[in-house]
Amino acid sequence: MRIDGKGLIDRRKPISFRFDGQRYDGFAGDTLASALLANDIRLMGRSFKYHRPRGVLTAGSEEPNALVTTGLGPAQEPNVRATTLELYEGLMARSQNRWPSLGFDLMAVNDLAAPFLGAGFYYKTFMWPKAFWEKIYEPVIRNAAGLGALSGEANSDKYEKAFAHCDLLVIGAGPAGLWAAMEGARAGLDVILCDEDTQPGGRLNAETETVGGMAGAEWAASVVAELRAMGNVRIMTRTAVIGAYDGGTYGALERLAPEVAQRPGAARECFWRITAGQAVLAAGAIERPVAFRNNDRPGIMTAGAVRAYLNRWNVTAGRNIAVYGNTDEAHRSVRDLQAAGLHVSALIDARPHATCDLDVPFFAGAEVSNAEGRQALEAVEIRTAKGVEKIRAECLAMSGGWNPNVHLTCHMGGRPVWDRDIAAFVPQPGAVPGLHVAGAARGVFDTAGCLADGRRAARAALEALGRKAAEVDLPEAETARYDIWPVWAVPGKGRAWLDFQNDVTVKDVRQAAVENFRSVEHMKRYTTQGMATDQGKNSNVAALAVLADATGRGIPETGTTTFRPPFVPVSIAALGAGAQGKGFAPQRFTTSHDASVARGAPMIEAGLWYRPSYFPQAGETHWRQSCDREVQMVRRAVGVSDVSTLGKIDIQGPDAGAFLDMVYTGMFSTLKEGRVRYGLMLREDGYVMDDGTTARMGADHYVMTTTTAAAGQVMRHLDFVHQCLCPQMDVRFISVTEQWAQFAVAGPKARDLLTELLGADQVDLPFMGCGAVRIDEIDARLFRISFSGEAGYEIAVPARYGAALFERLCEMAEARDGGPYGMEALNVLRIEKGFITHAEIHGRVTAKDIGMGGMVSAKKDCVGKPMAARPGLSEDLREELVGLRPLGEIKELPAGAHLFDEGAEAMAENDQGYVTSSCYSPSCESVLALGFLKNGRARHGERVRLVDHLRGVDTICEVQDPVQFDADGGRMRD
Amino acid sequence: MGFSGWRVLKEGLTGNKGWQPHWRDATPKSEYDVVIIGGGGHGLSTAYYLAKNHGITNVAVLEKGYLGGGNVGRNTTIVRANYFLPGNSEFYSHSLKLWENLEQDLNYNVMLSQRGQIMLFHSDGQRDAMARRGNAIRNQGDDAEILSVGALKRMLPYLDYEQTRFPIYGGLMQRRAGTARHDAVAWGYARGASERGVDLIQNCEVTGIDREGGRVTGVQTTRGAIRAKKVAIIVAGRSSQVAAMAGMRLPIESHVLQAFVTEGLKPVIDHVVSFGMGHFYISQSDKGGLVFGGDLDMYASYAQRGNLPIVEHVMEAGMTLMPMIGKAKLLRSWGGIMDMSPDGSPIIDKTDTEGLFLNCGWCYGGFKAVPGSGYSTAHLIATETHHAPAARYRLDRFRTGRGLMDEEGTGSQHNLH
Amino acid sequence: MRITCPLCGARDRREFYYSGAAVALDRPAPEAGAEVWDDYLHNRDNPAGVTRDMWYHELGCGSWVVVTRNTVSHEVIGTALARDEKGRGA
Amino acid sequence: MTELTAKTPGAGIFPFEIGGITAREETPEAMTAIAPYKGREAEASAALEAAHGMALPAPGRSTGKAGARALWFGRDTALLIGPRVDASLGRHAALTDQSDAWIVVRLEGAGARDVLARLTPLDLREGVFKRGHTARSELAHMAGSITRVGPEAWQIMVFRSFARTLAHDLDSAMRGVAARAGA
Repeated sequence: MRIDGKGLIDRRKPISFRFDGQRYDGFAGDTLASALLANDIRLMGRSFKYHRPRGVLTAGSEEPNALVTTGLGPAQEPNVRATTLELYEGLMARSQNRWPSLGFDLMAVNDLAAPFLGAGFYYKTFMWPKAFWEKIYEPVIRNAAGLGALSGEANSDKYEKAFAHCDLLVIGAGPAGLWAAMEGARAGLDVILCDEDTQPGGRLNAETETVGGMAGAEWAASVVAELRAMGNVRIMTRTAVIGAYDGGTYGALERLAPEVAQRPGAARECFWRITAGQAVLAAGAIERPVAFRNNDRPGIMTAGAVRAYLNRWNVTAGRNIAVYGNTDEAHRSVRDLQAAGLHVSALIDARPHATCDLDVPFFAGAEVSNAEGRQALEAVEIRTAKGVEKIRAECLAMSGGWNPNVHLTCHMGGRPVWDRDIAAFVPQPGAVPGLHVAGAARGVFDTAGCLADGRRAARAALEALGRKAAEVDLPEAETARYDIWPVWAVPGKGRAWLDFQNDVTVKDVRQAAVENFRSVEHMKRYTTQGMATDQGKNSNVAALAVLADATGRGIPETGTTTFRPPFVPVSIAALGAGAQGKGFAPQRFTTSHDASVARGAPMIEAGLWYRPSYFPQAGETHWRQSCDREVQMVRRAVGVSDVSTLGKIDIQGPDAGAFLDMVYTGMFSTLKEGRVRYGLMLREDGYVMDDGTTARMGADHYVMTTTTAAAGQVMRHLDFVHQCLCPQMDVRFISVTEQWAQFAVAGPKARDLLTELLGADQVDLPFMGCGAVRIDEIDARLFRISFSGEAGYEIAVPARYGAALFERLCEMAEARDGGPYGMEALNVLRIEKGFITHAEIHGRVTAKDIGMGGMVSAKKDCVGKPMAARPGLSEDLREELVGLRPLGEIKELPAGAHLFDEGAEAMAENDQGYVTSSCYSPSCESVLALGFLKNGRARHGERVRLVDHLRGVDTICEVQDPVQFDADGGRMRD
Repeated sequence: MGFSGWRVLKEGLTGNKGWQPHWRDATPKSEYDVVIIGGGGHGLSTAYYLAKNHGITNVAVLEKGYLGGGNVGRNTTIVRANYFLPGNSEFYSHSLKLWENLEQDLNYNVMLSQRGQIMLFHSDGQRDAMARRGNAIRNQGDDAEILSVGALKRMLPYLDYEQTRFPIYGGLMQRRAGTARHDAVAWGYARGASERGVDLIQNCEVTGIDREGGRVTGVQTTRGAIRAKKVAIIVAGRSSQVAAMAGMRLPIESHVLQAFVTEGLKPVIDHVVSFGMGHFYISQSDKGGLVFGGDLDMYASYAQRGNLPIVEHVMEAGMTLMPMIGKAKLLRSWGGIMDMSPDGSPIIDKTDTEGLFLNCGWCYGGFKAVPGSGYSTAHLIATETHHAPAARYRLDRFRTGRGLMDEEGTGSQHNLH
Repeated sequence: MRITCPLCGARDRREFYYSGAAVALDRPAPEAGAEVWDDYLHNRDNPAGVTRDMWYHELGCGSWVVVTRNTVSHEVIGTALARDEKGRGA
Repeated sequence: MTELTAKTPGAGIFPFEIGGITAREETPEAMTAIAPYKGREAEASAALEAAHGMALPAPGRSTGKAGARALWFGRDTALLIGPRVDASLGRHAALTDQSDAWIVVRLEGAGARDVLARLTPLDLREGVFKRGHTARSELAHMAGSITRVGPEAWQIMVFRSFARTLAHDLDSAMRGVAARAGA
């Protein structure tokens, strides 16, 4: 019900919205919860397990009951807290976890079965018959559990991430936070002030206090205006700091205002990574409910929430309101309610010594023992020294005292400490380096105290930063002492709720203790207390108190409460912003990309790069046709292929040769200028890391190539070897992968093509020779190397000419019955020649395994050589690289198939090896494969059984030398 | 006292007054035949199988905190047997078979849910490597099958098959893989061991390991000295510290692995899905939370918490693979301490000290190994001989290079497995 | 987490690649023997406390940095360029 | 026969303007990595001074001015942007042509810093990252170089092949910033 009063809503801006299909009206400044209360809706949700009818309990992000689903299709968002959901025109919200309707939920039968569904019941049953778990029990449980639902459709909203840096981060813009920010700003710091609410002020927006002679909310607004004007303060509202991380890094989730989020290009949410020199935690406190029979009835709220709805939003959950508390807060509630013209039917103060100066039925030393009304509160039963009596109330404002928001101080393993005076946990000092806690978050509950504490914390931060504090006078504010009489659970029959959403009652915690789940961690895990969406904000301390009582221990002896990030739940889309679709990893495009696409080539991922799979020609309907043609083209005429993605590293300096000797198994210091040598690189553990060719361009100048896949790893490795193993070496290297566009020109007509391009004298290179050349005045590099087994060259030009050169090379090749070839053909060509890729050097093979043991120079040390000598790598019979050809009926040798002795059963004990690469070779007119076989080099000519269970292949093949085409390599040397 | 549906019914009708503690809290005796250091999943299952398979019940499990408070209580609950290298294949195969009868064996519902796990691949090369793995699994006698993109689309309609950065080429599925309720595994083994006479001692930290003439004689603890004929170190996450008490320096580096759970949601993900290329894997718990994780934070740590770069990377992987989870909200994150070994595979072995046994190096494969690890470790302790399925988990393999099990092929750098 | 690169200053952890304990700097002689090499490559003190490890400023300046850190609190105590540490015969 | 015409990394991708912020490709005549050999920093710096009128930059700094600038480009390396490097430096430093290896983008306009805050973890605050300061850092998951060249002007570089990704990420960040105008 909406009442008169000057709250923070804008009555000139009515807003219409829908809840469960029904249209309602509210005002700008409302939350969904306040607007629903204004429309006399008290039933807002259902609980997790028993599907109990629930109303709103709180007015903040800790709300356990009033969770709704908004949006439709891709925009559907489950588990949105009605208490923090800003009302906007056209908002459509739906209740959750009920069927068929919120008012009539068939799953509520669970509530009747409660005796059988106590804590941990599922560990004790559903075991028979065995097969029923996946088929029956589990599906039933899964469907009953869960709250809201995802739509199953891909997210269609924009989210973003950003970084921010400041000297001082202030978390929370209540009195303590505002004043900490003021002190920091006046001292000249870069300040970021975050608050999860739509407007700064904290409790001041919910209370009827005055600060500095103004209404609290007005004072807060005036401070904010002053801070904004200073220029060195960034005020981030709607921004919840969700985690404290190492090195002064904090995570924060910003919800953009609905009107902003609706603009084109705008994000709904932004996840901030904030780095702060120092920080002040002024996150306030959360009021705790009291556990008594049926304390979960709609209409029962925390007293602070009742005042917030009353003072900030001018709404109430009923005309008749009972107030139950154990501090002076209860009296404050009565005062506010009466001032608003509402009827307070009783003030129940748990403190026996309490007195009352208000005109209200007053019960000191009393307790609320039960609540009546199922879908909405009708009356409360109170127990006093005189006995039990019933009092009419549509709303109960209850307060068990306040729990400081210690959450962030737990994120680095800090353990809150028990403060007997306020019957609550307070932060462990210094729990997070550079984080100073102030105000209610530290157990300071009056406004004057919070202001002073904000100053203290800010000055501690200033001192840590070595900065001088400015002289600023504290404003006048109310002081109050906090006199609490701890009340956790009211004794009596029936179920009293601790964790509202997960339906964990006092009984459950006591039962857990009986079953020996006496450690608080065991109790939580056994009962699921604290695992609901409020992460135990409303229930941890009370549950701990009940456990302490059940186990005859004091609260501090029983344990403590702790919290893990995030402080409030954060959408995966915000944390993963930018990654949807292609954004997950950057894309790298070669200079010939557009030309390849124009020629119809399907582009496939090669690491971050894209490379052409094949170049289809008219009439070719299957990739194999294109691939076979391209292979034959290279073998018979000439092919062109962009090999720019291979890593290229320019290495210079007097010690360049010695350095290469250290990182390669072979000798490079002796390589002649103008020559290229194949190199094998080992990891220090003796296994092959990568391979490639390295060219000596000059006396102190080499150019190394790496595989596309390992380019980054090799650069890191070279830096390691240089900086960490031999820093004395005078050598410099830098990646030139992107400087040069490089193309392979391979085939019998390659030399002819390049002669036309460069002139005969420039092409006149020996096999494995290299040199600088010029094409139309452009400095280029020519290497006579081959990965195809044909007479081949690779020509490199500055990348700006890459696109044009590729086109020209293709034209020149086409004029010779050749053309471009793609990855598929490239793969066939190298398999025919037994050349390896990372399919073979997969991290578990030695140089010896691939038949290159002889390439490990005996004359020198190199990375990996000592460990390659381990008996397991050098002496034992290992799987060695072999070629394979089919003999049986079936002409397939699928990669991934395993090898066995002919006639042996295809089982693990008999495993002899496996296939790594496979193709159809037009040159050999046969399927060919490469693989590893135990003692394979000694078994050329043998018949082995090949089995692929997964694809139903079982055949016989012949073991061969890996090089199955042009064994003597004559074609390369021509 | 047995657990059953009837029992739950009977207790429910009589006010649930008859339930008893699931295990005894014992006070340490002065001497045991076997002392197990570590009351986590592996320690508790070792104690259980010592009692059940070998009749050795004069056993104490010493836990410095609370039972199951280590990695068994902070993982992503995945159970599978899809390793491909000799040594791992037979071990995890055996462990999965034990899982399949665990509830009946323990009379405790650990909610093993064989919902199937799918490992996606994103290139021809990855398909070939996955086929090699799948065939190795089949050679071992376990189930594996290759799923086409078409089959995947029917099974996992919510993956982004059009726009995702690394296109989905298919998946390798193991139908017998799935999830289990992690805490219940520890509690079930604790109950089973306790019922067979094993002493479970919580809040009892080992501060020293006593040795005489190359033989172990007992341990020093915060609750006094305890003599023992045999001692087993089963403290993944603290292996290096405890082993150091016996003068050992292990091939272990401790790393933090974060895991995540969202708010409860109605059923939407029915399998375990692994996106190796993005270091992302996910399943949905019976309570409705999406349970997922990714790669290590990558720096040595005992803090049991991580930092944002990996958090973000995991969420980014989720968004490119299955953008329908965007509006699910991360509820809680936590970190476990991983014993990272130089080949990514564990160690179950004797040590140079007679009577002292070592079980460590589980990297992040520890949870699914709980039954098999306990079974094989109990066998080793009781018989002094290696149990066949775990016979290759030797400590000296790194020195000799014999029988290394580097499934990732990333080499001896501890954090790359 | 922030790591102070001796050349670039304090940077976010995400710019760095981590490779393990700083014993990596002390590569044994090739003929040092199996035990020594096993120790170098595999065995670790792995302290729960202060340790020295290797970080590569991969998205930054390309320096290998030796970081002195606490593995329990994640406090970074000091950093130095690997080549300087090496120079000191570390 | 196709002419060997040059194509810049950003051709057909840049420039674009969103919300008053512009992203424009710059095409210096040459870019050369200068990596002084062991203990030869002083000689290399002197030679650079003599040939091009600027010293080798200290870490995180740049020397010279628009048109001829030397950026600190990482460990032991400076990048000379603009003039073709004088061969005399080759006596003291490894010289490597990088003219074609990078896309160079000038990001300019009020709010440019907010755009960069969406791409890099660098602290670019007014008082911290001043004009002439430069850094190697992450740019939207890519290894990049960022230099402040004016009050609201920044030069950012990533490897040539990343040009489209850079444009995409800039576009998204620029739209996000523009949409907040006045909010």
